[in-house]
Amino acid sequence: MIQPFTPEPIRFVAEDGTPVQPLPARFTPELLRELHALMLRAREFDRKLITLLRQGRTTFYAQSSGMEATQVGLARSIRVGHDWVWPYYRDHTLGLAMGVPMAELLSQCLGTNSDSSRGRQMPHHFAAQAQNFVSISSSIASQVPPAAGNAMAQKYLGVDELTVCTFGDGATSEGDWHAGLNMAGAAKAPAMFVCENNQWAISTSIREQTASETIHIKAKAYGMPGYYVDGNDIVAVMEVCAYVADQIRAGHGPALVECLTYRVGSHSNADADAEKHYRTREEVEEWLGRDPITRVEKLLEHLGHPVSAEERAALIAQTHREVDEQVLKAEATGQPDWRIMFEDVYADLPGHLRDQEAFLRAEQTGQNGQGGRA
Amino acid sequence: MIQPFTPEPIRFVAEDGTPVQPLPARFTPELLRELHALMLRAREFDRKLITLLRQGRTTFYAQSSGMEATQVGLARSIRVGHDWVWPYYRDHTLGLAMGVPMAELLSQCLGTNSDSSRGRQMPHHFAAQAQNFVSISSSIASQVPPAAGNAMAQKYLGVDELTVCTFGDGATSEGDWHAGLNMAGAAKAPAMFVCENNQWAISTSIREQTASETIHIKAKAYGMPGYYVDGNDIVAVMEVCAYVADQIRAGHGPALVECLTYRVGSHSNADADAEKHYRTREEVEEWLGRDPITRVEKLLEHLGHPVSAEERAALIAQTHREVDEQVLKAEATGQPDWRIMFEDVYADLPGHLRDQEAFLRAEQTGQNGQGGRA
Amino acid sequence: MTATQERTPTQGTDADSGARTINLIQAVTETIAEEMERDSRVVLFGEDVGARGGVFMATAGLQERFGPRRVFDTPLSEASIVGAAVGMAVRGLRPIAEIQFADYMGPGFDQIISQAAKIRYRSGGQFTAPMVIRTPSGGGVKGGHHHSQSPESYYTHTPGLKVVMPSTPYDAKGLLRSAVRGEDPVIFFEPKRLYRAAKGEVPAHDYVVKFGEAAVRREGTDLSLIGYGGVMPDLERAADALAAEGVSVEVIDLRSLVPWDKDRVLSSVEKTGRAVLVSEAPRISNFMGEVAYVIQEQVFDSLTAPVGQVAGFDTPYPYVQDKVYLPGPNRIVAACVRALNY
Amino acid sequence: MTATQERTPTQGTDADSGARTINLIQAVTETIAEEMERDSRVVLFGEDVGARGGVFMATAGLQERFGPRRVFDTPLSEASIVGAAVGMAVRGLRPIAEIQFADYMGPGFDQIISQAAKIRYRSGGQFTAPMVIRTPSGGGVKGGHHHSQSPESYYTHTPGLKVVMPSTPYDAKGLLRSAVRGEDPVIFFEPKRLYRAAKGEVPAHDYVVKFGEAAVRREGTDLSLIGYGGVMPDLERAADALAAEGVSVEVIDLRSLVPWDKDRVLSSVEKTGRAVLVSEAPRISNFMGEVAYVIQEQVFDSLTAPVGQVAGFDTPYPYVQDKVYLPGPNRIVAACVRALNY
Ligand SMILES: Cc1ncc(C[n+]2csc(CCOP(=O)(O)OP(=O)(O)O)c2C)c(N)n1
Ligand SMILES: Cc1ncc(C[n+]2csc(CCOP(=O)(O)OP(=O)(O)O)c2C)c(N)n1
Ligand SMILES: [Mg+2]
Ligand SMILES: [Mg+2]
Repeated sequence: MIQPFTPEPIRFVAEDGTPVQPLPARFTPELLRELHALMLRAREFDRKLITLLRQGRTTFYAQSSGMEATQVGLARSIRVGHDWVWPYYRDHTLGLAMGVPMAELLSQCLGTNSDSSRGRQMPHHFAAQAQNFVSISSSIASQVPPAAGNAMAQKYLGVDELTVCTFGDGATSEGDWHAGLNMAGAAKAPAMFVCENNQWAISTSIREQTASETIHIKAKAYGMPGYYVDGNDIVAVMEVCAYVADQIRAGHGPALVECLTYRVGSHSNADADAEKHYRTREEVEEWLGRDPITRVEKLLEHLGHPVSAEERAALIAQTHREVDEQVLKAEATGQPDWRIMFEDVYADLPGHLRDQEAFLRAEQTGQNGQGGRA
Repeated sequence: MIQPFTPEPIRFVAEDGTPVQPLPARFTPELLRELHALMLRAREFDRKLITLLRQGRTTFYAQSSGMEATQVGLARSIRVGHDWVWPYYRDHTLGLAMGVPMAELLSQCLGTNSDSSRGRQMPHHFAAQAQNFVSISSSIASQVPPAAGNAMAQKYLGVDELTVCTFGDGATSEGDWHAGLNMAGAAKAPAMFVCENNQWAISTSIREQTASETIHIKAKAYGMPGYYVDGNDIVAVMEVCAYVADQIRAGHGPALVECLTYRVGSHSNADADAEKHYRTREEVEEWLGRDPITRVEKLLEHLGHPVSAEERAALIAQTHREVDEQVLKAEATGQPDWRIMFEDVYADLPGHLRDQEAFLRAEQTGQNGQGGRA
Repeated sequence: MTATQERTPTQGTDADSGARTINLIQAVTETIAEEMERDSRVVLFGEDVGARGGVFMATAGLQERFGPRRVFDTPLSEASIVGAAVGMAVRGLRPIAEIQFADYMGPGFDQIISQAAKIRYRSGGQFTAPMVIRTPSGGGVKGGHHHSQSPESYYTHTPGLKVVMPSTPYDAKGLLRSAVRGEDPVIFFEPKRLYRAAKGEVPAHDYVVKFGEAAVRREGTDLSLIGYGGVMPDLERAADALAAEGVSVEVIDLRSLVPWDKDRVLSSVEKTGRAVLVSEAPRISNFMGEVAYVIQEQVFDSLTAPVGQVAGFDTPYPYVQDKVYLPGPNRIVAACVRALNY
Repeated sequence: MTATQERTPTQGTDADSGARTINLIQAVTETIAEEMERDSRVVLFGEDVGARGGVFMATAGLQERFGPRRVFDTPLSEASIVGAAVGMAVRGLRPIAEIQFADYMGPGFDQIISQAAKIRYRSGGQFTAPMVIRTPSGGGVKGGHHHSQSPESYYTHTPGLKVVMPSTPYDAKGLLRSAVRGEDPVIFFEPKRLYRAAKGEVPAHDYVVKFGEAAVRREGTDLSLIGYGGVMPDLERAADALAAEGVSVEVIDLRSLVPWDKDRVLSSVEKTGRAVLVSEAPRISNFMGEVAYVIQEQVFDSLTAPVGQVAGFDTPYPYVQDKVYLPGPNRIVAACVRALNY
């Protein structure tokens, strides 16, 4: 039985890959291999993006390496395209595992014409209508009150959906985070709030972030259950999230799930050199030793269905190929031009924007005597 | 021993005036009579202000009738003029009990020249430098982060002070409330957060406000102790607040105290007729039956030191006289004129305000050919 | 309904069988009710809008009529209110959210500027937030700074938001209908001192006032007097006073700030050669700065005097001097006289 | 130090023995250090300003130097940061609070406008909030809308706040000193794209740049080109281009927005007869609207052309079109040419 407010994170598989409680039947070797492939694909996507950054083909990236069990586990616990997701900027693994096409993610990162967000957001802030994966805002925790509203709408409409809202540990300090959880609680809305507690907010440790012992305990403030999960154990993440999703669908109101994990990479490319100032290499190494992908591999080994070195290499190669192909395809669509600045500000184009568009058209096409880019 | 997170509010004196646990020695009949007088004085102040409202001599008032034990108890648990207070708009009883001169409060309510806030704030938003009673802002919960900062400064300065911050139950839903408590918790700042839970925020009941079982439980989210007190029992309020203040001074960090009480009057004069729409007369009657002043009177009776009808009448008459006198005195100072608009915007008077002041001077003194008030 | 009728309802002489005279707050209440009747996606919420009917009674009776599922009180958090509206709108509802006073939009500010205003743009139109934030604003009620401010300029400076402010019951109905039926987030400011003071006829039939169309309240040839919201009755009073002196003032009510009716304003100023802009928000970086800028930029040669402004002072809104802070007819007349004598 | 030296440091020829050439971010870092050295009431905090030294390294080394009591990381909450600064200031400290990007002031907005801006006024001066909020702002770094916006107009529209934005190391030092030593809440915007790009001499001695004094970057007779912050190098480039065509442009850097140097601006425009105002914030209700308004109101008869503006477009700040959104030298030249040919 899954219980809220446990003193220790709920865990099914130990770091050495052995189950610490009976493995639920659905975790067949086939499923575990599928999950493993999703995690590995996301990990390699991370790596490839770093390369694209180095090549100057994109300008920003926030790795989720080390957090794959949390994001893939969550993705596989909801009904994609039916449930709604208000994610945050470190969720590309969640997006990929939910089936957002890699082309979509890459197009957004590259800001090409194939980007459904039209090159308007900084890289890694994608959206995917087909998956009900709502456009990411940089403003930390600003997705939380809207997620509460989304869930309230679902309840109002009487539909059998739920709303997932993800965020980091740092996000829990924002007023909007509180506002959103309290609103969802009071409205008994079908929302699942998932904290991807990677223990750092850029250089601020969870200890400096809050005096609260844990994140999940904060659920008490909103009259909702708080679950504490080993976020590097994909079995635990899926068991808890699936259970919580069921509870929410059964009308028991919102819940908070804390997935304890770790960001093994840098906060973002902008942070790469700064890390040494705020955390020790030992700490990173310790968590590298708790790698969620390795854990599934060990579990599969333990179950007698190891992933062979060749299989692994093939998966990696496939992802690399996929990224390379999609990057070329995306880049071939070119970059959106100045016109995209005026579209989608409103549903219509009010007079002042018509004027400004005309001004810019003249400038960009050299009709105002100046021409060229400013 | 005072404990945090009790399932029931901490209580020393039952509604019928009999102690439910041994009365601490300091609660001599003398002290209890003094407290009784402070409570009664505040209650009558409330009554008189309603009269002033009816007479059109002031425009806004928020009664604290029914909440006197909480506010007087708190006032008597801190070191006035040494500790700092960031209050909210329903705290005139707190102010009075802290020794803010009634003249000050009345001047502010009337917006006269004797108002140290210079007639700039709506009535009942006073400030008192001598008591470190910081100017009240209408914006709900906006005092909470500054209170955290005030306490952080005290810690930084190494002074033996603490910061008290008060607010209603409704205020706990605001993002700023969360921001302030979390900051204070993380900084281990000497702050005492006191919720005057009167169970309504205008017409919104505590049940609609939050799904949290209680307010004090929210302290868990900030790693601080949360105390649950019968806010209509002045002995309990003083015992808990004094204990908590000691703990904070001893360096144990901030705490949250929830005083469970009730607003027996209307939210404000603007709300007087609307009450019937949102709460039942029975509920109000029930709480009128739990009156905190009556409870002290019954306790004094129980202790063999009853307050006689004459004494009571004399106290009331004295307050009425005091209010009447101070109102006349305040009104005699006149109303601040247009000049106060430009002072205290900044420490200096920048050019644009010098221009605007000159413009208004000309207008108000008829020098621009138009004259008179617009 | 012709454009003229739409723009000058108070002058209309055509008989509308069902026309009634109501005040501005009634216009708000009944329009919400009509829109809720028309469209089950419309929901209404905010602090104390339910049983209490709002602190100004703008939503009185609506919870009784539509039930607590569609009309409900929220926790005391403007970020929750605005944010919930965004999420509901994204999921297909048409939320009308009340912020109890415009002065209390502050805690919801980031939700307004980061979520409501940008979600359509940042997602390439994949997700949108058609929603209305209604809120009483402006001074004159002796409420001190937190019940008197006019923060509309903040929101007009935020691309992605539409911002309107009626000064008549007719416009309140017409603009609110446009707001609820539109596809964009709208900040709908209600000038609180006109809630009961502004009375006027409203037709029985369904009509809208389109955003971006100003109303010419009276035609004139000597000066264009332009305002919006709570100051409008003072513009009329000033125009009356000047008419008594033989000055013909054209009075324009912008009604809609983003977008605003540049064409009508410019053609008026081209005709009169003089413009005085009136608002009660602090002067620096206020919305009228933009109107003044565009006027002098576009019809510079028609101007016979600099564009004038009467605005709030650059001080917090005071309590005792409530009335002095506000532009009143005298101050407006003085500004007009300065322009006329230039 | 004479007023001229203070105003035109880059042109100064007087030998300051200890003068050094540094960039804008160095100016910020060392001034904070100097002020902390000078006054133990000065504390520095914000997100990641401690061990990390800030995401732009503006506070690098300061925690090491002054210890975690005086330089510390806060929880991720701008309301906490601003609010804590208010409370500290009230209790006697001189807080310098960093908001990581100006785009993230939103969650702290109510603390800024309701507490910092009003506490002196509402308390009759009994309680005051002398504090500095430092924050990087402006575009040009391909950061999309949440790392590129220029929200200064919101704060200039908020009485009670002082608002400044340097564009040179000299001004960064001088203005930051004034800010820390002043008695009012100051929003100190740092144009992030100039952090390393803007290099210049700073004297070794202690000096301040007073608020409300603009700097004439170059004198000219044909047109007054007025800006502040990140656009200043583009103004200089535009002036160079025009100089090559024989046009004499006077370039003014406002430096301080509230208060702003009306006298210097007006006397310049009286001389040149033409003004072009440049900023990168969206146009509607931006701060330059006030400057334009005052110019045309006060020196109308000196104007030989309408006041011109180059500003940001009224759209959210885009990512791919980052550079096109911003006013650049070409767009500025075009606006000047329009004014010159009027
Ligand atoms: C409102 C706001 N303030 C500050 C930032 C700058 N910022 C970007 S990421 C980040 C840390 C977030 O930490 P956390 O929530 O734990 O997520 P993680 O990056 O660790 O996944 C900060 C402070 C922001 N994006 N939004
Ligand atoms: C930010 C903000 N939002 C809304 C209001 C309007 N308002 C004034 S009092 C009040 C209810 C406050 O309830 P509570 O905090 O429980 O205090 P009480 O009045 O019950 O003592 C509201 C919503 C406000 N003053 N500030
Ligand atoms: Mg984190
Ligand atoms: Mg209450």
